[in-house]
Parts: sequence; C-alpha cells; structure tokens
Amino acid sequence: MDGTLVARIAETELESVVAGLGEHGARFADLFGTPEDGGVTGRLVYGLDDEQRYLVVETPLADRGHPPISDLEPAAFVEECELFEQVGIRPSGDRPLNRILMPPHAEHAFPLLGGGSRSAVPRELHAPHHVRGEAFEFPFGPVRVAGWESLYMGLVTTGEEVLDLYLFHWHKHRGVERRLQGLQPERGLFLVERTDGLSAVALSLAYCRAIEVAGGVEPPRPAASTRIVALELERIYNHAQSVALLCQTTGLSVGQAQAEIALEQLLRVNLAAFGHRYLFGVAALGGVRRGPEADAIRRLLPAAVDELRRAVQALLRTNSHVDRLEACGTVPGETARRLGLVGPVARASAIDLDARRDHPWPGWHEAAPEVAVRDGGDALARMEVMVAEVEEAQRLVLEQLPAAGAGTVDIPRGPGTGLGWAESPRGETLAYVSLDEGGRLARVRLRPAPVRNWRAFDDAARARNVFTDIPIIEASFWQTVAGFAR
Amino acid sequence: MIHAAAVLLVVGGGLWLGAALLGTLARERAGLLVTAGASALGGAAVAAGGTLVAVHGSGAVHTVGAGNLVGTVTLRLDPLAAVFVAVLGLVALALGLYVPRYHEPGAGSAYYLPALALAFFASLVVLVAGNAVVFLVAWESMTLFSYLVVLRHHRRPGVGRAAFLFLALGEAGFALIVAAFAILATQTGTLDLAGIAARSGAVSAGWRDAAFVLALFGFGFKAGLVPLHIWLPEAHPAAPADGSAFLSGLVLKLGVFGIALFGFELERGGPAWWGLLTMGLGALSAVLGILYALMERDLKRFLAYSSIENIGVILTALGGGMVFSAYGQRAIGAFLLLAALYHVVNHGVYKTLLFLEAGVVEHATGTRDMDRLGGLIHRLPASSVISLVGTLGIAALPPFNGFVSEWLIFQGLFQGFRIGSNLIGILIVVAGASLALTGGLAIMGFARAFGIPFLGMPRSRAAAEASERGQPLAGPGLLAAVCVALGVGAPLALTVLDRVARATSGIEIHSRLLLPQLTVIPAHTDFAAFSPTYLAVFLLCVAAVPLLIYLAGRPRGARRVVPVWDGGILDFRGTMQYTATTYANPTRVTFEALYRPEFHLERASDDPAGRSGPVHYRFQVLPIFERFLYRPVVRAVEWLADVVRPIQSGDVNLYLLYVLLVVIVAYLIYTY
Amino acid sequence: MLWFLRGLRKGVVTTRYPRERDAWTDGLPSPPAFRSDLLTPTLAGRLVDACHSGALRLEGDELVLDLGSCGGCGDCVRLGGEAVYRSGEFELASRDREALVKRIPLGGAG
Amino acid sequence: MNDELRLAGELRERIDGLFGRSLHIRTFDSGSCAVCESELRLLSSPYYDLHRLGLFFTPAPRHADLLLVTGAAVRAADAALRKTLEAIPEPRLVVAVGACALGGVFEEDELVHGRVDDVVPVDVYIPGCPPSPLALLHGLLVATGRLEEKVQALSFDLRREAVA
Repeated sequence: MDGTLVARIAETELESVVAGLGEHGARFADLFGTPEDGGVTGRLVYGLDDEQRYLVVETPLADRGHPPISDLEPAAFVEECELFEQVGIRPSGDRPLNRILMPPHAEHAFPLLGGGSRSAVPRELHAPHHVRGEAFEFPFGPVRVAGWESLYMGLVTTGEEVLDLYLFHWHKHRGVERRLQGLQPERGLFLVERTDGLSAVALSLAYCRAIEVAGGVEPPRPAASTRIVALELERIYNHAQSVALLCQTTGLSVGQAQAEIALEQLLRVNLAAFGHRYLFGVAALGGVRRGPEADAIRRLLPAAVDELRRAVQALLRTNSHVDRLEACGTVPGETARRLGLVGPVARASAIDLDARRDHPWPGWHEAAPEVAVRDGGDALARMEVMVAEVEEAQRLVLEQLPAAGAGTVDIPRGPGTGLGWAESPRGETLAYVSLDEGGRLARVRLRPAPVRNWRAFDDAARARNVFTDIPIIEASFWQTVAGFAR
Repeated sequence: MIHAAAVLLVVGGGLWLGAALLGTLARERAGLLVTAGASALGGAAVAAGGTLVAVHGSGAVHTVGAGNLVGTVTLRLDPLAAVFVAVLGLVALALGLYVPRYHEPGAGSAYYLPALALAFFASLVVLVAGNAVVFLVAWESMTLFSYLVVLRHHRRPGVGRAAFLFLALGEAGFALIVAAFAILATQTGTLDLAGIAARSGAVSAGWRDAAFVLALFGFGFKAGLVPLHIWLPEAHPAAPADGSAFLSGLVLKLGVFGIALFGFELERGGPAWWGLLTMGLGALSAVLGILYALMERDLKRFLAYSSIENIGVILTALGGGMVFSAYGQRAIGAFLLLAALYHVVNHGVYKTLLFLEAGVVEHATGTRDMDRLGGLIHRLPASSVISLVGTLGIAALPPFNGFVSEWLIFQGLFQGFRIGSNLIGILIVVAGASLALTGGLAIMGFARAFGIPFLGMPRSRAAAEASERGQPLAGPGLLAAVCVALGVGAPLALTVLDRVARATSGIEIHSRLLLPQLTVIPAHTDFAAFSPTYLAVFLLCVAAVPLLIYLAGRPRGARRVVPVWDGGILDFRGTMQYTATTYANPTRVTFEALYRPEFHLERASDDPAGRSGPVHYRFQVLPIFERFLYRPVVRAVEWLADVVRPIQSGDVNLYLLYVLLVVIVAYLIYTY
Repeated sequence: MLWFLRGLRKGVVTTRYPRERDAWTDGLPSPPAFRSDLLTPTLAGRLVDACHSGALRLEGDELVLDLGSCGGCGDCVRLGGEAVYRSGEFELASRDREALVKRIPLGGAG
Repeated sequence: MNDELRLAGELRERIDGLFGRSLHIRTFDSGSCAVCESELRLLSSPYYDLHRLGLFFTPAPRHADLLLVTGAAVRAADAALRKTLEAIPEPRLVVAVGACALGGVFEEDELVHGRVDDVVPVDVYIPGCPPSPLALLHGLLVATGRLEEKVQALSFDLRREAVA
C-alpha cells in the first residue's frame, strides 16, 4: 500500500510501541478491531505527517490483554471504548469505559462479532454521570432546535456556567460498519455516502481510495481532478453552512439570511456541476461517475462565493457578532494536540495539519493547497480558518476545472486491504477496507473527522462558558452527529 | 377595663406556670396533652390581655402594685409592651396547638415543655416589668430557659455548641443591658421604669448617649443586629421547630422591645444620631441578612437569616421614627413607630408559621436540606398551602400583611424630604432604598424557599415518600388565618396600633384611618393612600375573571395527560432540576465580592483522556463576621488569659498578699 | 453595520413556488420513467442490479419502482438507454405509501 | 366497505379544514445523515421562506401540529420519537421525510427499524435523498390539504401516457 507503512507486532509490545510513537511525535489517527482468523486483530493508524505517510500497526488483541492505550495516548480513548463496544476487547485494569455508540442501558452485543441482540426499548437511562453536591444536570436534547441533529447534552451547571458536559450520540448509531460486512463494494459505496451526508464526497473518496489501494490501481488523471473539484465544492458549502449557523446561534438573523442566500446559491452550483445539491453520486470505484459541468461552475461559483465573502466581511465588522465569538469555546493548542484533533478545529488551535498537503494522493501534488492556520483556538479563529479555506477552495476548483473529466479504471476483484483518506470539510477522514476472496467487503472501518473532534467540544464547553455559548460552540465546531455515530 | 386585662395576664401567667409543673408529667401522652393545652390556653389569655391593654392603654402607664418580695415588685401595663404581649400570647397559642403532634411523650419532652412554658412566663414578666430589677431578672431567666429550649436535642452533633454560642452572646448582651440600666438608675436615682422615664430628661447628655448605645448593642445581641447576629443561624437549626419558632417569633422581638423601650420611652427625645445609628444598623442587617439567606440550603438556617433581615427592617423603621421625631416631624416619627410595631406583629405571625412548617417538612421527610426535597405539594398539600400563605406574607406581596407593613415603612421613609437638612433626608431615603433592595431579594429568596422544596419533582426518596398523616396543622393553620386577617383587616389592626403609638409618642398622628373608606394614609394626606381591604377584594376579582374565562372556554374534547416535555430523554429525574444554590446563582455571581465563595470541584472528565463520569461540586460562603470579628476577639481574650495566668500560682501566701494590696489601694482611693 | 440595509439591497429572492416552478429545478434528481414497450426482462434484470438503493425489483412480469426508496441518482437512466428517461418529477409527496409503488409491465421481447 | 372510505374522506376533510391556515412544525431526527436536516433548515432561508405559506418551525411539541420525521428510525431513538409524538396534541399529522424514513436506504436489523412507519403512524410520505426544499414545501402543502397529490396520477410508464 503506497503512502502507508504496515507493522505487525505482538500484543505485549503494544505498550512500548505506543509510548515510542508518542515520543517520536507521530500523530494518533485511529484504533479499531477486526475479527480475523479466529481472534481479533487490532490496528492502530498513526499519521507520520512530516514523512507524508501513515503507519498501520497491526497486533492480535485479547480481552484485557493490554494496558489502557488511552493512558499513554489520551487521544485514543474514544476508539478504545468503541473497540470494546464493537468487538468486546477491554484493556486491563479497571478504568471505566464510556458508552460511545450503544445506549447505556443496552446490554453489550459486540455487533462486529456477529452478535446482535435486538436492543430492547430503553427502560431506564443510567448515564456514567451522576451529579452530586450543589450543581445539577440540565438535560438538553436529544430533540433540540428545529433542523438540528438529535444529540443529548448533559450540561452539569451551577446555574449558568457550564461545569461539565457529556454527550450521547447513540440516538443516531445505525451500525453502518456492521451492515457493510459481506456487501459488494458498489453497494457499500452507496451506504458509505449516506453515513455522513454533509461529508459524502470526502468519505466516499476515502472509501474508493482504500479499495483502489487494495486493488493496486490509480484513478485516471481527469478523474483525480474531478475528485479535487468535488471535494473543494463540498468544503465551500459546508463552511457557508457553519457561517449561517453561527449567525443563527448569535441571534443575528439578517446575517443568517445573507449567509443562507450564499449557501443556497452554492448548493445550486453543486446541482449544476454534479447533478446533486450535496454532491452524492460523484465518487465511483476507480474514478468518478461523472465529470463536472465546467462552464456552469465558472459562471455560478464566483458569484456565490462573492455573496458569501461580502456576508462574512460584514459579519467580521459587526462587533456584537465578533464579541460573541471571541474567547468562546476555546480549545488550547496543547489540548488539541493531546486529543488528536483534525480539520479546521485543529488548524484554529495552531496545529498545521491538512491531509491534502501532508498526505497527497494523485492530483494533490500539483494542486499544492495552501493551509490556513490560526492560534486563537476560539470560535472566531475557527470562523477565520473556514473563511480562508473557502477562498483557497475556490482557487483550487477553478484551477482544476480544465483537467477535470469522467472515467474510471477497472479494479481487479480479489482479496486485499487498503487505507484511504481524504480531507473532509471537518478534517482528515480515514477509511480502511479489507476484501475477502470473492472481492466482497470483509471489514470496513470508517473514521470520519467528527469521531476525533467531538471530544474537544466537551473541553471547549468547559472553558468557562455559559448556557448560551453551547450552541455557538457547536456551530463553530460544525461537526455532524451522523459522522460520529455512523 | 385595665383590671380585666391585668386579670387576664395573671391568669395566662398562672396557666404557664401550671403548664411548667404539669410538663414534668409529660412522660405519657396524657401529660403531654395537658401541658400543651395549658400553655395554649395561657397563650390565648395573654394575647387577649395584651390586646385589651393596647386598645385601652389611654396614654397613662398603669402600675399595679404587688407584694413586696424584694422591694416592691411593680408591674406596668404599658401599651408599647402590650403589642409584644399580644404577639407572645399568639405565638404561645400556636405552639401549644403544635406541640401534641410534634413531640413524642418521653423524658425529653418532660424537661423540654416546662422549659418552654417557663420561657413564655419569663418573657411575659419582661414585658410587664415595672421595675428595672424585675426586668433584668426576668430577662436573664428568659435567656436561660431559651438556652434549655435550644438544648432539646443535645445528643445531636453541633446542638451543644450552638446553644452555648446563644448563651454566651446572650450573657454578653445582658452585661451591656445591666450597664445601661445602671447608668440610668444612678443618674435618675430610681429603679422604677416610670420614674426613670419621667426624670431621664434631666440626665446629662453624655450619660444618656452612653446608656442608649449600651442598650442598643445589649438588646442588639438578642435582636440579631448584624455584627451581633452569629448565634441566630446556629441556634435555630439546633432547636426543635417550636423552639426555633419561639426564638425567632418572640425572643428577637424582646430585643426590639428593649431598643424601642429606651428609644421611645425611657430616653424619649434623644438626639438625631441615635436614630441614624439604629437605622444604619437596621438597613445593614436587612441587606446582609437576606444576602446570606439566599446562600443557605438548610431551610431553618434560611429562615434564621431571614429573621435577621426582618429585624433589620423593623429597626430601620424605628431608627427612622427617632430621626424624624428628633427633627420635629413628630407625626411621621409616630407613624414609623406604628409601622414598625405592625411589622413586629406580622413578622411574629408569619415567621413562626414558616418555622412550624419547616418543622413539619423535617418531621415528614427527615431532612431540612432543600436540595433533597421537592414535589412536597403533592405529598403535603395542606402544609404547602399554609406555608404558601406564610411565604406570600413574608415576601411582602399583596394582599397579605407583610405587604401592608412594608408599604407603611416605605411611605414613612420616603418622606425624608420633609426634614430640613438635606444630608439627613438623603440618608433616610438611602435606608429606604436598601430596604427596597432587601424586598426584591426577599421575594427571590422566598420564591426559592417555597419553590425548591414544595414544587417540581421530588429530588430524593425521602421527599417522594413523605406523608401528611399525623402532621400538625392546627397551629400553623391558625397563624395562616391570622396572616390573612391582618392583611385584609389592616385598618382595624392599625386603629389598635394607632392608640399605642399615640400613648407612646404622645402625638395624635394624622393617619386618620378613614374607616368608612378603609384607607390608610402615611401621616400626611398629600403623599400616598392605599386601602388593603379594597386591594384584597380587587385582587380576588382580578383573579376570578381569567378563571371564569378559562372555565367557560375550556375545550370539552377528550383529555390526554402526558408527562412534561423534557427534550425526549428517557427518564427525567428529580436531580435534573434547579437546586437551591443554582437558583440563587445570579445573586451569588453579583455579590461574589461579599461572599468570597470557596468551591470544590471533582470531575471525572479532568482525566487527560476526557473520560466522562461523576461530578461533585461543593460551594461554601466565607463567614466574614466569624472569621474577621469574633475569632480575633476570642483570640485576644485567650491571649489576655494567658498573660494573666501567672497570677494564679496556687501559692496561698501570694493570695494573702493580693488581698492586702487590694485593701491598701481601696483605702487610698477612699481617702482622696 | 446597518444590516437591514444589506437585506433591503438584496431585494426579494424568495421563490414563487407553488404558484410557479423555478427553472433551476429541472436539474434536480428525479426518479426514472420507462418505455415499457422497450423494457426487456434482461434489461430489467440489469436495471435492478444497478439500483443500489433497492428501489427497483422484478415481480412476475412487472418491474416494480418504489419511489419511496429511489434517491434519483440516475444510474438506471444512464444504463437503460432508450428504455429509461429522467421523469423530471420531484413533487412526489403522497398520503398513501402504496401510491409510491409504480408497476411497469415488461413489454419488450427477449 | 365504502362507508369506511366515506368516513376516511370526512376525516381527511376535517383535518384539512383544521390545518387550513397556519401550521406549526416540530422536526425529529431519528437517525438521518444530516443532509435532510440541512434541507429542513433551508426552508426558513430567504429563498424558500415557509413563513409566507403560514408554516412555522417550533421547538416545543406542545405547540406543534405536525411532526416532520427524518432518518431511518434507529431503535435507540424510539423512546424519544414516541415521546415527541405523544407530546403533540391532536389533531396532529406525521410526515416522513427522505428515502431513509420511507424504508429505502437501511433495511431492518438489530439497530435500525429501517422505516418510520414501524414506530409512529405516518400520514404523508416525502421521498427523495434528500427531498429538495421545494419537494418539502410541496409535501407540507399536501399534508395540510392545500395542494393535491401529483404522484397518484403519474404512471412513470411513457408508453401508457403516450396511449392515454
């Protein structure tokens, strides 16, 4: 697999390897388990960003066979809990694990191992979170503002300031990874696209790259350029949505209307360019299903981005808006590194990381994208990063248009494994695929960016914020619950 | 008519003494019932007697001579004291009705009930004492019996310490009171209160000031003025419900009586700065009292701090009255005295009610911590309604009595412009403004004190399983009725108090109660007017109209009861509601400089991996007065004790030497 | 910043729908329409396999199109050639779930 | 049999009459991919502005007349969905939005019902992945009886249309 190193170690060496990689400065990216040849094989994915390569550490795992990885690498906590929920592998010691994808009251079913008791209707919620003393838990969600995803937030507060916050994403866990087991890759692509619809292009491209890497093929040159165009169009409209939501949460309704006008125009650009408002159906195995309508993009995109730029500049001059974003939901650089954040959230906390530049796949070498980084770490810094990325994305789209075209390459049906990645609007998205003999999907591991970034939402909310700041932080993070819950 | 009143008082006192004796038999049910009945009847008689004296106290002080035990034990039926006697009687009556269902027969009750009855008796004697010595003896015995009352649950932790604190500060106050009386007695040459009152004008200014200040701080200890208040929030939770009701409903009032006695009778017509000092301390007590009350989670400690606040309000009114009188505005001065006395009566009624209700809540759920109560209105419906009446009363909301008395006090204080010098006028209005702030915070405090325990969902199993069976309702119910009666029938009550004010200050105050119109005007017709009775009737009509509209237009369709909307979570638990501290969070944040809170937070998510788990948050207000006033004083006294210790060397010869030295010194002083 | 001026300067952008239908909606994804006479069983079989959202299935001699499952991706239109067209319909709301299930008789030979 | 149809028709008229004027909508996400949510949010944008049609989003189900359900009815969200529907007073309507909710994308399994019908009774179905804001507007107007359904008449068979 080009661009990826694979290392196989024994479970006993796991602790020293993780510690060693930590000192070496490798960035933890993913940890997942796969039921293979009678046991469970764990794979840790590390981003060696300066060497432009990923390192996949494979090791057989036994229940309670290794010390908690999250003690050495705090970033790995969410994946460690998910590892237990999906394949039943627990670290040694008695440190409690949190429920990530399954509701707290559902008994463990280890779906990836083929288990799967019908999770009965929840009787009683025993959250990991009992609140004692004089603070109390303010229940917020899962049914929230009209048009926002189902997400439960347990706000522990002393009246106004948020002391602690924990999130339940499991209302939206559809078990896509378990559902993909045994499917044909084409049918898998249809489901992968609908796992996190707002990052459909990025997730499907990562999945297609993984299968292409497994098959050892490269997409044709025009298809690579089309992929860049689609990816950047998706980035532009997502960032426009984040600006619109920020205005909604700070209460600037005219600003929200202006941003929504720009957003609608961008969605109509997507429709004109690829025949789908949210760019579904662009990526295909071995290439792209259709090329972009170049003249439609050249005619409509600049006008739409202009609309967005004017709205954003007006917003950045509105003190009431900017004051609300300054020092709101601050994620310090150190926390961002400790939790292994990716995407605009990380770039706004002074972490210079972008999969397009650090791990370029064909087409990105020439594109040489420029990465915007800010060090404020608050909602304003995140907005500035997103605004800068919209400008850069427009440049990339218009630059790649001439070379963009349709076309796919046939992929040999056969066993193999591959790691694919893409820079979604929310950050680095990984997809790991292993195919069995008949070329069907034995195991698919999807790790959209929200899986890494929702962790920082708790820290940001705990940094001396009050109730009304929570929606603003959520809008400035702009992570999807569907991307986390899969 | 006065003789009838005197007879009633004597009968009442006798019944209390009988109750005290019978109390010792309170090991079984019958003994307990009889004692309670006797003290209740005694209370009724004393209340009637007090009212009669107040009504017919035609300005003159009636001295009824009695046997000459130690000198002549003269009693005095003074209208000013009559108001307090009436309150004493009412409180005793309510407690008498409350005791049977609250206390179990047994050894504890056998010592407690007599102590309580004797405390009533001692208070009565204090109020009708005609002679300084009788006053002081009765005052000391009242303090001692109250100490015994607080010690009821002496086995519980902290009760001993709280009772000792009450006694210690009580003695400190007593010392000052004795000094004040000593000064007046030596200067006027008589021990008889009426005599002192008559000749106090001739006493030199220096001595009069000293006597007043000593009396103010001496009685201030008992009344709970701010710097001297720290025993109050400790003693009330320690005492049983009826004990703390007696403490707050009556004992604090005796402190106020003392100050009013000195300010308006013994040393009438003092300089303006007396009034300003009293008003200043009163306003300070009011504001700090309610601020600290808002931070309390324990129901009784909250009510204790709220008592400090109300005493602050009363003393502000008294102080204002003294200032106005000193500047010649005697009509407003008398009016403010009337308003203060009316607030004394009101507070005596609804504070006792609230303490009795706090007792019921503790009796039913076993806890006073507001954060473990909730939803009691469903479990204790009658008690909830009664305590709602008390809460509306103390929060000074129309049409209840608290509103009328606070309205009177405000109208009095806001007429500060009638005083010549602007500075004094401004100071009075500032005091009024601080009372306004207190009023606002009091409404928030009592919305919290009623809302958190009674409304919402139960926050603990104890609250969920509370039951009203066997809980005392008669006592608090009676007080609730009196609350409403005093509120709606305010003009009647004011006519009685008008007589008292005239008897005390000697002015026919202009607050002609326009009985045909049932309206009240604050001493001057051109300032404000208001009729509590019509207001109550108007409020009832206003409330009835929307009710009728709702009943008429109610959809007839099938009714479907659905749980409250909670965002769709699985189980909305009691712990997901606002707690007492978080409800008062805006005040805590605004007055952070005053509270200087320390808080302790443990949360699982501080773990670097961000593991979500249990959170524990504790919050503590810095007790400023204990830390920065009393502790240094105590340390200074202990240091002094160490310094003096060498004198007590245990060597007899040295002691003889000391005796010789003292004799020599005394001889030298005597000869010069 | 006088935001309402910005709003006014923008003018009215609101669509006149449902009175008129905007032009851009022609590009919207829409379910396939079939020429049943050209629809051979083999072509129908290939169409069913091509549809990943499970909207097409064969029942007896009819091709069943479930509009509820169709995402309008257009794979079948590209595959079907003459026999399959874009219906251009996007107002497909219905009170009856069965009304969304269309049955196309297979007409073609072979 | 036909009186049953008559009753259904009358009930339909009664509901249409009731919702003729303004309508408050509560949305519920039972496991969508966030794209249907995005289209729902755009309904209140200047381009589509559902307020001009008397439709309003409301956070409180107590004030809602219509429940818009998106997503593939994840079993873990059943309790929340039923609670939300129960919190809406009658007369009320339920509209299922998007291919996920109508049973297209996810088949039934241990974690997902696959169709919103299995959890709550659905009155109007709006297909599409995602249904565009105009399709949503059309669906809402059909639900409130202010527009007639179009799909009943369509046969999606060009030969039959050519013949008819």
